[in-house]
Amino acid sequence: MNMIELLTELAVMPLIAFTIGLFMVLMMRKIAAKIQRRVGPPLLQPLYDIVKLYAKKTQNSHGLVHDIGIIMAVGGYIAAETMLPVPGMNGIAAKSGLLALAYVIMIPSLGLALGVGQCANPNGSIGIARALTAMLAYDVPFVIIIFGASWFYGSNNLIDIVAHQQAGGIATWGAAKMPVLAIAALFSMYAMLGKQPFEIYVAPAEIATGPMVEMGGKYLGGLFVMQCFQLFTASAIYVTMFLGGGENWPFFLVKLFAIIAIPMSMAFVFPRYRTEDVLAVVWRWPVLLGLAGVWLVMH
Amino acid sequence: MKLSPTSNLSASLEFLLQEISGLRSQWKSPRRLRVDLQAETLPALIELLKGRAGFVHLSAISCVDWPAQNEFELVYHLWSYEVKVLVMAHIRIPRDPGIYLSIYDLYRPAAFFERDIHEMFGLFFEGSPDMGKFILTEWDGPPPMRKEFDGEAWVMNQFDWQDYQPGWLKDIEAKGGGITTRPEDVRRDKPKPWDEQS
Amino acid sequence: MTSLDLLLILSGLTTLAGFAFGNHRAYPWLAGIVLTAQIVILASMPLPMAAGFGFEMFGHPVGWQMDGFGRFFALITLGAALASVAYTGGEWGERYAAGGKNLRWLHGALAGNVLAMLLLLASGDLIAFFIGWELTSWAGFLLMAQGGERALRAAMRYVPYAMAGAMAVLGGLVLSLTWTGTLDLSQLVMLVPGLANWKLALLLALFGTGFAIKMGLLPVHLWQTPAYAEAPGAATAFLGAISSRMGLFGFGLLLVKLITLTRLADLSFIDGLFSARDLIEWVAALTIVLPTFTALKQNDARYLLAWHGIGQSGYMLLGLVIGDATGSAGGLLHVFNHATYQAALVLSVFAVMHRTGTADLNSMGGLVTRMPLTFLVMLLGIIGLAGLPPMNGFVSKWLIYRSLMIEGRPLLFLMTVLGTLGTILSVYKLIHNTFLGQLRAEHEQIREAPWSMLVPMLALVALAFVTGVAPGLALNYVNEAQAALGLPVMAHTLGGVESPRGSLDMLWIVGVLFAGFGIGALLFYGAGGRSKRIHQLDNYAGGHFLSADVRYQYSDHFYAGLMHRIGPLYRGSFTQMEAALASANDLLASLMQAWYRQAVPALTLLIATVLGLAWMIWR
Amino acid sequence: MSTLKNIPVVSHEKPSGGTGNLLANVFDELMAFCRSRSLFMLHYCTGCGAIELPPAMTSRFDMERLGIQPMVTPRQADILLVTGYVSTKTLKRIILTYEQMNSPKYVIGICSCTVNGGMYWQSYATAKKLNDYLPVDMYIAGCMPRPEAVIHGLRELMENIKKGESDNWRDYYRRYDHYLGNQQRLFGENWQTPTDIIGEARHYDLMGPETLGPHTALLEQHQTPLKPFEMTLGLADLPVRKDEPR
Repeated sequence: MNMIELLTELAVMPLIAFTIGLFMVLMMRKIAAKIQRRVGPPLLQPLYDIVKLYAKKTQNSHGLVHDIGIIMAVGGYIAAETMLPVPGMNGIAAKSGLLALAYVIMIPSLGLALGVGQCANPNGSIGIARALTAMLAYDVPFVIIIFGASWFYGSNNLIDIVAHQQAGGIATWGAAKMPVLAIAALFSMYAMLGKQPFEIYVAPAEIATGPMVEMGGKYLGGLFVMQCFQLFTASAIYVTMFLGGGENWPFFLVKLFAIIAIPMSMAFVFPRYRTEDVLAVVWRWPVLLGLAGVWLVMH
Repeated sequence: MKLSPTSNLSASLEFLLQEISGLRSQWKSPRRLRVDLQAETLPALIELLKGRAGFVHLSAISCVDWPAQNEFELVYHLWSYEVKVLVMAHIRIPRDPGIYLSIYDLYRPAAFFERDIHEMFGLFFEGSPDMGKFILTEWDGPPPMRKEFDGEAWVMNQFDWQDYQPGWLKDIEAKGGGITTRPEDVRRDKPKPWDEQS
Repeated sequence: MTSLDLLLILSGLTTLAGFAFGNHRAYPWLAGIVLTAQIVILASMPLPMAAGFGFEMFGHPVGWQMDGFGRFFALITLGAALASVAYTGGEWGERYAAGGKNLRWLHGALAGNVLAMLLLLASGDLIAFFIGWELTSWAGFLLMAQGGERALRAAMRYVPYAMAGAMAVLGGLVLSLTWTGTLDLSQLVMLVPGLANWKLALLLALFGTGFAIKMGLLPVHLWQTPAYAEAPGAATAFLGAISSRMGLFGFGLLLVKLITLTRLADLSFIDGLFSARDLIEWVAALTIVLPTFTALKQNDARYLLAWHGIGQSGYMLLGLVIGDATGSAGGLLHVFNHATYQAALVLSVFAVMHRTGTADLNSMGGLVTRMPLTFLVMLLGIIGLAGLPPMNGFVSKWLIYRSLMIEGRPLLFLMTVLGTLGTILSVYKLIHNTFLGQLRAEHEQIREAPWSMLVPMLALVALAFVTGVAPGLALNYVNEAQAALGLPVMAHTLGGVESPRGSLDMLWIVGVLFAGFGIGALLFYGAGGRSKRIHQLDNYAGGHFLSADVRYQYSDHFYAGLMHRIGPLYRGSFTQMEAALASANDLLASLMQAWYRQAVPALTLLIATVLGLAWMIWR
Repeated sequence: MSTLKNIPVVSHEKPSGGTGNLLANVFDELMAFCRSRSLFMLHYCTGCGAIELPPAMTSRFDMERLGIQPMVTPRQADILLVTGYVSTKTLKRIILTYEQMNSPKYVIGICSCTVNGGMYWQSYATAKKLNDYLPVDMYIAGCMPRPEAVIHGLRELMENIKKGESDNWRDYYRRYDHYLGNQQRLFGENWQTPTDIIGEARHYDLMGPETLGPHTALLEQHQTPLKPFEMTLGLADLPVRKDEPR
């Protein structure tokens, strides 16, 4: 793994993540349309949206921290992508384990929180307060699952985890070995995506899309790019931990899209939980399942 | 033809109304009674109806502008859940001082009705909690619902109009579409309907 | 005259100089130079270094000796003192003196604290340790009491705690003397583990209470928040950074060196199910979570940070007590990391107070355009406090998480992560209501904090960032401390930990992070068009025309949703417990007083005769 | 009274031929294509015509297949649909919302009331010609046009955008004085929105000959200035002079 090869990987992995993320956003909007008996957007619609937003001629900024917030939102995920092993490319997964990845994923949302803070818009501040409460909610089960997984695989290194799972085909998959943890992980990943039932911080009718209230043009474009990365990262982590990671690209892609399709197909039929109910639901079922899974794994 | 009241409750209402002097009542339908009285005796009537006949619901106060007789006509719509009769009390106020007393102490909602009438007709109600601007916050012209205010003339000098390009109209008409009366004929210098009457 | 003597003499001289001419303009430069000299001496001192002087007490030699563990703490103390002196010496000190307060006492107390702590950290035997312990308590009291009327009340509340702690330590000292016959630490290390279980439990209870009070562990933590928050400016930074870590130094000595973790695990209450070690671990874990979520509700920036100081000490004790290489390294490294960003955060809050005159989060907002450097300091400080890359707080917390994972302690792991998430929520509220959001009309003209305050803050935060990117620098000293304590030493590289089961290389992580930010900036400034700065009133408010007199930035009930769920849990049970304790003392005292004052002489005579008769019959 | 067609629209985007510009040309074509294919419609019901928009968005007519999504705040939106009668109170909010939108932005006047007053032409409380106060790109007449008409209008607008003809938003900057004059005529002299249009015109060099005029001068007098807070390092310079105000 000489330096040039590593540098190319660091450049290519975010690009791949972005394109997969684009098609995931497309799939999400198509599923939503099909559920509502609509035709749904054309194939390249997410790309058109992002290009149009970046092609805006006038944009409003509330200050330097507002700009840095968007830069951190996009840059944080670009860094997180390089830590996620994909078939053929491991990036710097060896140097940072599952736990560090969980923390690097928090940086984009905190960068965004700072950026929205400076917009001096009450909708934004309320949205951020709710988003951080939701993060507090879904990170507790997520961390329990990380504990269970790294205890079961005996290592925090994602490459080892993938190798461990691919040793014996589907039988040694994380989901096969730790079914309870896999379900809890699915639940907490669902909450992490911030889609319908857990969408209190982007409540369009209530607080005018919360944090995104003052984001226009390239600011909103940056958040659309971040959404693509977020979808890819959430499903890639789940696949790496429980579905045996990526042996080869087609198989990996099928798993990625299958996992992300589950929450999406359930999302658009739900109304929206209040903030304290998000805490109640996510701290009850996924945490109990997670602790039960961890107990099973450890004994 | 005097429509006779059906239930004995309405009969007792009839007896009750005799206490107010100079009051003419007329049944418009079994449950709708029109009452015409002097402006000074209106509070007494309301107290009477509210106290003795359960008229607890003031549904609206409406105002009619009679420029010819130089008077405002105020109509108080009162409703009783026991007697199940709607009383419409009509009084006449002279236009020029345009002042009458408020019945806010009897019915809380009257504040809004009076404020609305003040804004639209310029009729001032003494004792009403707030006679400020109500709906027309952007309007500082004369009270717009008075008959002598010519809305159309004001519109004519305040706004200007989109001129229709005959070009695109021609090809629509060529395809058989288009409008029957031309917009110019509808608008300018046409006699107002209410002028002929008085 | 060994270098340890030189160290102690120098700090003694600075204390005298502080009391003598602390308000002179040259004093801060002098004190700064001396402190830097002390740091250099200490860093270059070959260990273990015995002090030249010593004396005899009741036939036991009392001497001072600096080892790796003491040096680690001493370096942090000197560093925190240097930052505090530099901060107090500048424009802040001038306004403090102009406000009628005594600057000489402040500088003297600060230097006195350093002297007391050095004596404590270099103690060779239990008597020296007790002398150092008492001096530190009293110097701490002196520093806390100078902040004005509320500070004095908080300091007076600290006195009974401190005295109770001192008596407990003295009791422990006497017991260990009677049981082992010696007070010298090197011999105690051999003899104490051999004692019986109940003796060890009693020693643990006595010493443990004293150290817990100083460190602010859960049941006895109530005194620390008002005392540390109300202290004047840089004194709070010094206290918050290092003063309560002396309790951890004591715990390190007691738990790891004297009683040793294995014997600690044998002291079990419920026959092997719940040992003393589990108890300490759970007290530490609760100390992480409960103060952090109390900090979440605070509306004064100083109190919020003081509560976080208590919360973070839970991490250190938990790391220490887990005892494996990564855990103890994480705990000890967290002492250093916390000192750097806590001091920086407190100094930035006082810089904001210097300009706006208030620390109340409800009456501030939008100061980022007026005090950008102070914002940068607070931003990096809260990233460190929350334990996120690229700051050093992340490395030490990662080590603690990693050790909890290896040791297989899911519930403790859950508590630590809950603490981190709570910290993220409360620090965002801090920076949002101070620097972001709506700028008030009266704050539109204020200026950035003066350089004399900015330089120490930026230096602290730069240190935190550098040790975050290259934790190896700080881990060398941590390894020294581990070796001195007899704990397994953790192998580390410059970037972090290298191990097959999960390694951390901060150089790469931070490098990739900043590369990502670079690409994000490129995408943002390159691909996007030009953007224009707009006024804060040019904002979307549902078609409403905003005006400057409308205030919509408040810190009360900032996390309304969260508080709906966990609000009822805030019952103030510890305050009630403290009040109950206090009233029990009052009752006892009044009874004693009545008996002593012979309020009812006949009654005492009667009781005496009855007892005498009973004794006669019984015998 | 200017007709729609003869408003002098000076557009920069049509440079003459040549290889260097070929690439620029292709780039602009791509931008125009993406702009036409992805329109964010502002979820702001100004009048009665807005009831026709939900059916146009939901399963029967589904605007999303044209790439049109409803967005909640003006910052995120491209099209402002002014539906139904425009009362003077609502017109203030419409102008505020229009100025808060990021350009290139488009205004579609749905219902006849925005064209020439519609059935409220006599009313003292409604603005008659939306075009006086905002540059309007497309009118969809009808006293509430059916969803098919709305979608037809939107398709028409998408075609114009693709061809690059829909640049009326520049007109608001170029002839701001004309629009401000009409607004002041209706709302009085001290009418002011928090958005600094003249500052924006200078910043994005969209100034035209008629941007400044008598009305903008009137605005300068009555305006309470809203200068954005620049991040200042107002540091006390070293060493601190005694006479400096603390």
